[in-house]
Amino acid sequence: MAFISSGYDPKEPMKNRITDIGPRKYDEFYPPVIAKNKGTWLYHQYLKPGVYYHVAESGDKVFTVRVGGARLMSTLLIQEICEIADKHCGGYVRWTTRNNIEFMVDSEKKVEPLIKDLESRKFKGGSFKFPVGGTGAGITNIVHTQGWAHCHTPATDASGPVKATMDVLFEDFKSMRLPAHLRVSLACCLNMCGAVHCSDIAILGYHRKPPMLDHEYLDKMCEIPLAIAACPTAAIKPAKVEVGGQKINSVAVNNDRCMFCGNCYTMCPAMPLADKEGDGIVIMAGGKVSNRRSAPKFSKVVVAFLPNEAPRWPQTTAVIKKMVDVYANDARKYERLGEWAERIGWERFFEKCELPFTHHLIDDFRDPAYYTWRQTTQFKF
Amino acid sequence: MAFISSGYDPKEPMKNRITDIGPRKYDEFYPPVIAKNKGTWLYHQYLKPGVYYHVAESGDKVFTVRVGGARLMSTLLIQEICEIADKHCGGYVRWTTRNNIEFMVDSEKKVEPLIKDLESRKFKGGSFKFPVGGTGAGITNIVHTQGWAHCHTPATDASGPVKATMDVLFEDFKSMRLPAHLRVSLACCLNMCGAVHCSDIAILGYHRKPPMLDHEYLDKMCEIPLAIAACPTAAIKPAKVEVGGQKINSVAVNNDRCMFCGNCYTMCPAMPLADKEGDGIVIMAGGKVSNRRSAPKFSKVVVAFLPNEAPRWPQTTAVIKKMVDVYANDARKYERLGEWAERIGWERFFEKCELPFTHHLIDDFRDPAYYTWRQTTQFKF
Amino acid sequence: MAKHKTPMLDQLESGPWPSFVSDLKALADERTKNPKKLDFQVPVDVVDDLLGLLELSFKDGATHWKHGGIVGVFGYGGGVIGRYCDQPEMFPGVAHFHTMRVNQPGGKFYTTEYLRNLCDLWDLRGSGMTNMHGSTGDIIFLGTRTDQLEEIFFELTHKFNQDLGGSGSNLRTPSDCIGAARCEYACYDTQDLCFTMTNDYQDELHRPAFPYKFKFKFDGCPNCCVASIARSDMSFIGTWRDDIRIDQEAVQSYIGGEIPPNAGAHMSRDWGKFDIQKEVIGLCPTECMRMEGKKLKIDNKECNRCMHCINVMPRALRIGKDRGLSILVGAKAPILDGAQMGSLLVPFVKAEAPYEEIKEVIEKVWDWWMEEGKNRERLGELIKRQGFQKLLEATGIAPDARHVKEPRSNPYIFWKEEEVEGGWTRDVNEFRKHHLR
Amino acid sequence: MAKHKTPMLDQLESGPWPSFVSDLKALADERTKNPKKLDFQVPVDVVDDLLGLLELSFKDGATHWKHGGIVGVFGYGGGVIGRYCDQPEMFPGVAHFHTMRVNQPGGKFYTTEYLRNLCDLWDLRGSGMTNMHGSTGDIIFLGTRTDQLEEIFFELTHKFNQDLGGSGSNLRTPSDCIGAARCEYACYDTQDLCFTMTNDYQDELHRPAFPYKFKFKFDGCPNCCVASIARSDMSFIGTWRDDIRIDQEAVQSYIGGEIPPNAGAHMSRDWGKFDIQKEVIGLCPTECMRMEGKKLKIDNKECNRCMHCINVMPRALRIGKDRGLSILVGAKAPILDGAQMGSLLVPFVKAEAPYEEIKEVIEKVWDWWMEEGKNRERLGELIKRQGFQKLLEATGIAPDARHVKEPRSNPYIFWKEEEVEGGWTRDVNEFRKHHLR
Ligand code: SRM
Ligand code: SRM
Ligand code: SRM
Ligand code: SRM
Ligand code: SF4
Ligand code: SF4
Ligand code: SF4
Ligand code: SF4
Ligand code: SF4
Ligand code: SF4
Ligand code: SF4
Ligand code: SF4
Repeated sequence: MAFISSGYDPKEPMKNRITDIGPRKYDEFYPPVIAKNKGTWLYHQYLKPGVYYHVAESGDKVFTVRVGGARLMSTLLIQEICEIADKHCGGYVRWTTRNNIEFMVDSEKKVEPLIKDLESRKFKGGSFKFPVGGTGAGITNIVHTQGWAHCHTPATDASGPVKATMDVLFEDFKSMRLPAHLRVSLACCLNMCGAVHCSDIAILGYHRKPPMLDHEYLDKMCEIPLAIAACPTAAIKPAKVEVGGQKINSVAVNNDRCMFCGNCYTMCPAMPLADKEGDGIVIMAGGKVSNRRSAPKFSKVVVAFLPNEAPRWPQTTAVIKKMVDVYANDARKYERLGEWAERIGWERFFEKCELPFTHHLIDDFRDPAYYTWRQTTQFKF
Repeated sequence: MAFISSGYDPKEPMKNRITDIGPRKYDEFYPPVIAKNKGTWLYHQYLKPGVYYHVAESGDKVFTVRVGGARLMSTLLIQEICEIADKHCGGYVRWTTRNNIEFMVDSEKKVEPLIKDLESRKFKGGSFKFPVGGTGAGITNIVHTQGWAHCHTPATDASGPVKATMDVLFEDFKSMRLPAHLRVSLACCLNMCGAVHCSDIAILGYHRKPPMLDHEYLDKMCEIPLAIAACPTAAIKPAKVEVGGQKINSVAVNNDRCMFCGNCYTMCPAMPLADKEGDGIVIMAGGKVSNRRSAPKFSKVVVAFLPNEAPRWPQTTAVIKKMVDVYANDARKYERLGEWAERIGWERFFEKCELPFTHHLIDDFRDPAYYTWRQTTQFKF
Repeated sequence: MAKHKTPMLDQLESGPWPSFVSDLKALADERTKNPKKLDFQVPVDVVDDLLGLLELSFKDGATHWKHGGIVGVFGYGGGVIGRYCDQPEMFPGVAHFHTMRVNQPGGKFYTTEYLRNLCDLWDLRGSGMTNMHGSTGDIIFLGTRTDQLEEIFFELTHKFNQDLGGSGSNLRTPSDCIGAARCEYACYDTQDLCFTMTNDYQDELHRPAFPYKFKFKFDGCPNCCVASIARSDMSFIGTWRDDIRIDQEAVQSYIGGEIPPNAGAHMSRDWGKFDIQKEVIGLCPTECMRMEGKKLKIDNKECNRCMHCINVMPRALRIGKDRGLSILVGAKAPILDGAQMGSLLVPFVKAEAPYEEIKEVIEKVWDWWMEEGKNRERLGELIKRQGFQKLLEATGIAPDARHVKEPRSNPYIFWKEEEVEGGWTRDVNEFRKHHLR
Repeated sequence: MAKHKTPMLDQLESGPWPSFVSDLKALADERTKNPKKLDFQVPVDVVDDLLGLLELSFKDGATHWKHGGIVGVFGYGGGVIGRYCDQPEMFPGVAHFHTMRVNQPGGKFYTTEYLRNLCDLWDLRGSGMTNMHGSTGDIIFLGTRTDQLEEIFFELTHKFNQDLGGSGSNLRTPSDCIGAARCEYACYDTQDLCFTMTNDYQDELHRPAFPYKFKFKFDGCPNCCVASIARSDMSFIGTWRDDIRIDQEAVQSYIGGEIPPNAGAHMSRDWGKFDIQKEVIGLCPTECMRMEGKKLKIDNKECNRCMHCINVMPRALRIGKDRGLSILVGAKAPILDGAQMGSLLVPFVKAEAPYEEIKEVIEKVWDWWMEEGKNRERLGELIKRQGFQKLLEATGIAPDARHVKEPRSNPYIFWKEEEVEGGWTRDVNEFRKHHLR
């Protein structure tokens, strides 16, 4: 392997340097039908799950075929996408805000060939490369984060549980039978790099053991005051410890005050939390983002902990599948999962979804916890 | 004036002492129709405002005539009540939980004579002694506290504003035209000795000046650590001050952190807050206690401050009258004031009641404040 | 002639609402005239001076009462509030003006005989002014002097079989709605439970041993006529767990307009013809009602017993028969951290004498609060500080979805070491073998 | 042949959903075969080793990535996340595995030409693995070595006219919904506003000068397809302030069943005949709709623009014509004090280039946050800590009932001295003349 220079000269970093040019301008990439009709769209309609079209004032139509996919994606697959886009879509393609891919064509007759092409492509292992679906009152792609594939703080993997879950929910990706759309999200730690805090169903990686203290290296690897300041519960105090007969500066953690947020580890690599038995998954439900009918809502914790059962997380996917099916059967048309739970009451939600209610689910974090308790005699037996 | 002994011997306090006997037993005081039919009532009905009857399984009926009154009451007036109760009600009478008086009779023909008698009695100054009313979808007596008549911490009077307000609301005491019942309450300081924190309309005395420090006496009159601990915002610190050339122990108050709650004064008489210009009234609205339809609600601050305009508090009564009238015209049947405000949106409440919205009304007290801000794009222009 | 000029107060004599000023003046006159020739044990002009002092407050826009001193009756830690005026020379009649809290009877029913006795006692030994009643529920004797306290107490207990109520860091005087005595909605006997708890806990009521005040209130049903859910550390609110009883004929009478809705509570205005769909079924918060032909059906499993339909049609709908109460805890006024409503602790418990099951909950709550509560910390504040879970642990009550309006939206769960497989003790060097630095 | 055995990962190759494992394996193979004969600038077995490392994580139930070190390109404080593996000897290919964030184009539209260029660059100089896209919106180049960072940046800027996105205490890469480009609900041009703000604030994006990260997201309407309200310090959400446009004929077509409701979004199930009363009018949260004969009427003054009716009948109802956006502030993930949704700061502002009015708000918010915000304090946390009023003062925005869902229920108002008649300085001795001790 020989180093190939781009032209950059490390000795003169400023030479010919181009900075602050921002992204490419959006309209360089618009397909012609979009460029022409932007801002004049009249309405849209679904042809089938994954396929919809928009009609513009000009009479023009754009047909969109949406396909799901793992967002952890190789250049190989991107090149295959390009090949398809060249073949069917005049060389244009887009991604959605939930990591689906949208192929657009400007006439209805181009739709079926496109779909046929997409659905025919499979990975060696047998899975679809480009399953069509994810629209309307169904389940679309799971937005997720890095997990064990790239991040240093996860309490679970991302791509693994997502694949396992989408396999289980695949029928709802391919159909629009639900009362409203249902968004599943995953974040591998509670930094929550995504919107799992307001998803219909959220899969959250969570630690349950306080940080280990790598005393020998702590003062070398970390700024002790920053680590202390990072703790939201003030569980960390400075401490002198003896290592190999020498008194050195380190920290002590009051384990009973620790809520396993990992913020100390973010600031200090000598305080790792990860643990095979301690780490696992929290299931949350009932959040939403849109302002449709009801205001946006946070997701609520409905299962306090499930173990990391790689590679397929069967307990996690079973709980999710159960919730989706109960919701599908019980909710009213247009009702989001959280709206449904609130209407029937959370006590019914747990009963219907056959989930145990444990003390962990009662909020005890700071003053606002009070507002989640039941301050009325209104409840259902 | 000669001391008349009850029989108590201060030298032998324990001699013949009777203690821990509790209150008189309820059933000693039941009118016969109550004693007989307790627990078997079938239903009730109003005859007119202030007058209703209950029917028991036995077929018995009890007719109740409710009258309003100042709860600051002389023995003279209580004796007059006894006289009426003897004349019409077989010597029984009761008070309600909102300081109204209820006269009960066991047959319908006793009702009109009773009412006539009650309504005929007036004070010298011209006001009714026993106005009949206060039931159903109307306005009943104002529950209130001590005010300048007995307490040491009030920021307004109690009996005065109550009289002024009830004069203004008198028609609604005498009628049942409202969408639902409407409870007005008053507390003279934010200790809120009453349920003004969840009343349809609440009148609250509030200070607006930080405590004065009577340094010379502070250490003598108070336990300084208790005074310091009493402050919810940690605005009080210990301090040495010079008085008459001598350094003495006292406290210092960080005025900018003070929210005028008066809790320091409760613990320490050398920290008085009261002030003619600083003190006045906060108007709150939209609270409720019952679990009917919606859960109990706290009242919300709708006017941050009105001055103490003794003796008739005209601005206060005008604001209240306006709210009552707007509510009466705009709300739906069975809708409590707070339910109405929430349905139309608080932005409309302020508009319709012609109340200015000022920065004071935005919550900034601790974490839960956040939950009162608007986390949605849903609002009305 | 009035002792003090009271031009501002005088303006409160006009207007229709009963004037406390007129009442005060009448009593002041009466004491001056003294027709019964009483040998008043407190200054004859006590009411005159109260009027004068109040007038001064109206002028000054401020109170003229000082902090109470510690006064009381022997062996009790409450029941009396000391009060002194800050202008004793101008108003000697009210220089000392303590109040006494007399524990009111259940439902606030009285015989005139009893009331007259109290009046006679109070005319002789106090100002003759009262609050009927205090916000907690007591009969308030307003204004007497220290030397009269024991005398009054002695007469109350010996002559009237009547005790004082609470104040200070005690159990406060419990109070109840009229309930079963006259109300068809009562799900248990509020007066009996209130009376029993008051008597069984006399020691707690009279002798301060708590971190702060503690209040019981007893409401017969979720209408909450004594506002227990808003202002008692422990609220006992009646409810039922079987079906609402329906009289279908009466339903038809409501529909037909023969019986006015809500017992006629809206009669002063024409709201149009009764519409069961709009006024009852459509307003049911759980949407569990419907008409099936001419029959009203309730899906009782889904009903949350909000009382609305029963309130609107009391002759057609009645509370169930399997009755009891819910216990909510922690309600309080805003000082210091903001007001609290009661939070549901016990969804349902039977309320039958001798109420052992209820007392067990009460005592467990107290034990915890007395163990953990800080000085001047109300139960609600302790629950907030330590968390609802701790309360459940302390009372041995199993967590239940009914305890929450909604589950937590933050995942900040404080796991306990024994709940986590393998515990918390780990060897960082072992870890580092698999995860190099 | 695969370099590492991956029995656990292999199980994720089955099932219908696209398998990232299969994709990774294909790329690993491709690199081994290297048909284009590239002189890979990072180890050829980088993807093999990624698979091996991931398999180990699946086995260990823990990550094998270490904290990122400080790596980046000259003059920028963001755009690159350092990453090292904690088992570099077992997996040398991923010993260094930094990511680069490439600022995605508006609406995430691409030409294949552009994408192919990126792929070529990344095959040569990186792992060939990407995230399409990162949660903030960037194109994520996943895994390269330090010596390649400047090279990649040079090629991006010189060849592709393409800059990096944000990371660190910067403005983060702004992102938008597809909006006007293809959506009839768009109330403003999200792509143009997003692009303009990204470019106007390049300095803030590349050079950390903030207390912490700061995110912009642009949603064309209250449906919030880029979830701005939940995850951006400043969300720009389209709205309108005139009337919803109604096509009464189309309303009839919906009622008649000629057009499927919600554009057919529920087509996989038989929900019965469309019922405008039940599905639209009855679900309108403000109850501001009604049928007058055959005409649908909207009391637009009472509409809160929730989008429901428009979503259900897009061919009959259209957003108003007087359009603009609402600005909400402070949304963030739960660390540290719990998650926040955006809180409404500007109810309505026009969104027309050059967007001066909007920039004024942005800059005032930044000035305040940079002045008052602590290290690692998000805007939302600062607002919580100092109060919403302070934000209003800092931005010069008048308090409005629209700022709150409800007014405060505690009366703890922090009055300012200048608001109180007579000020705060008082003479206690003067007071004591009227109020003796
Ligand atoms: C393509 C995309 C925008 C983009 O810039 O990429 C998009 C496109 C549309 N959205 Fe969306 N939404 C997109 C993400 C979202 C999100 C964001 C998210 O999920 O992270 C939301 C908020 C989700 C939430 O509330 O939790 C979102 C909430 C909506 C809603 C509100 C639905 C509701 O019941 O609350 C509508 C209205 C509707 O569905 O009728 C809507 C409607 C639409 C319409 C019908 C708009 C139009 O006329 O074109 C588009 C087709 C919808 C579909 O998927 O069937 N879009 N939409 C995004 C597709 C994501 C995907 O791949 O599945
Ligand atoms: C007499 C009294 C109980 C007592 O022990 O003294 C009482 C008596 C009745 N209440 Fe009450 N309530 C009494 C205080 C209350 C309170 C407490 C308060 O206001 O401080 C409340 C809670 C108020 C709140 O929610 O803010 C209260 C909320 C209700 C409700 C719920 C109404 C609602 O719309 O929310 C009902 C049901 C109804 O009105 O149909 C009710 C119903 C009733 C009924 C109809 C019950 C019955 O069948 O006898 C009684 C006649 C009501 C009337 O006043 O027209 N009662 N009622 C109290 C009279 C106070 C007064 O002098 O005006
Ligand atoms: C007399 C009475 C007001 C009245 O006009 O009726 C009263 C009067 C006082 N209350 Fe109260 N409270 C009275 C019922 C209440 C209630 C209502 C209730 O019990 O239902 C409350 C609200 C409910 C609650 O307990 O939260 C109440 C909440 C307070 C508070 C705030 C406590 C808190 O935790 O938020 C204080 C402040 C304190 O304890 O230092 C307080 C303190 C006081 C003090 C002792 C003043 C003080 O700071 O030391 C007052 C003595 C005044 C006096 O001269 O008698 N009072 N107080 C009420 C008792 C009469 C009775 O026994 O029937
Ligand atoms: C790459 C990405 C996840 C992904 O898989 O897509 C990501 C990855 C990281 N995020 Fe994030 N965040 C990413 C989008 C988000 C989002 C979503 C968004 O921007 O819409 C959020 C939630 C919204 C928000 O900002 O509140 C998010 C909230 C956080 C937080 C919590 C911040 C907070 O104030 O609550 C942290 C912790 C921190 O800053 O120390 C964090 C920290 C991190 C760090 C830097 C880990 C750390 O502790 O230092 C991660 C680096 C991982 C890596 O190896 O690249 N990340 N992070 C996303 C950025 C890609 C992109 O540029 O497109
Ligand atoms: S959620 Fe946590 S573990 Fe996952 S990518 Fe974000 S910071 Fe990393
Ligand atoms: S994990 Fe969180 S709570 Fe625990 S010590 Fe670290 S920073 Fe504190
Ligand atoms: S509200 Fe305040 S001023 Fe009024 S009686 Fe209670 S403690 Fe005294
Ligand atoms: S009035 Fe309240 S906030 Fe002000 S100093 Fe006293 S205790 Fe503190
Ligand atoms: S609370 Fe219920 S039982 Fe008690 S009086 Fe009120 S309506 Fe009757
Ligand atoms: S009590 Fe309330 S919830 Fe139950 S049926 Fe009647 S209205 Fe509905
Ligand atoms: S947010 Fe509104 S404008 Fe943007 S894509 Fe979604 S529906 Fe269309
Ligand atoms: S946008 Fe929402 S609030 Fe407005 S009319 Fe339509 S459904 Fe009603």
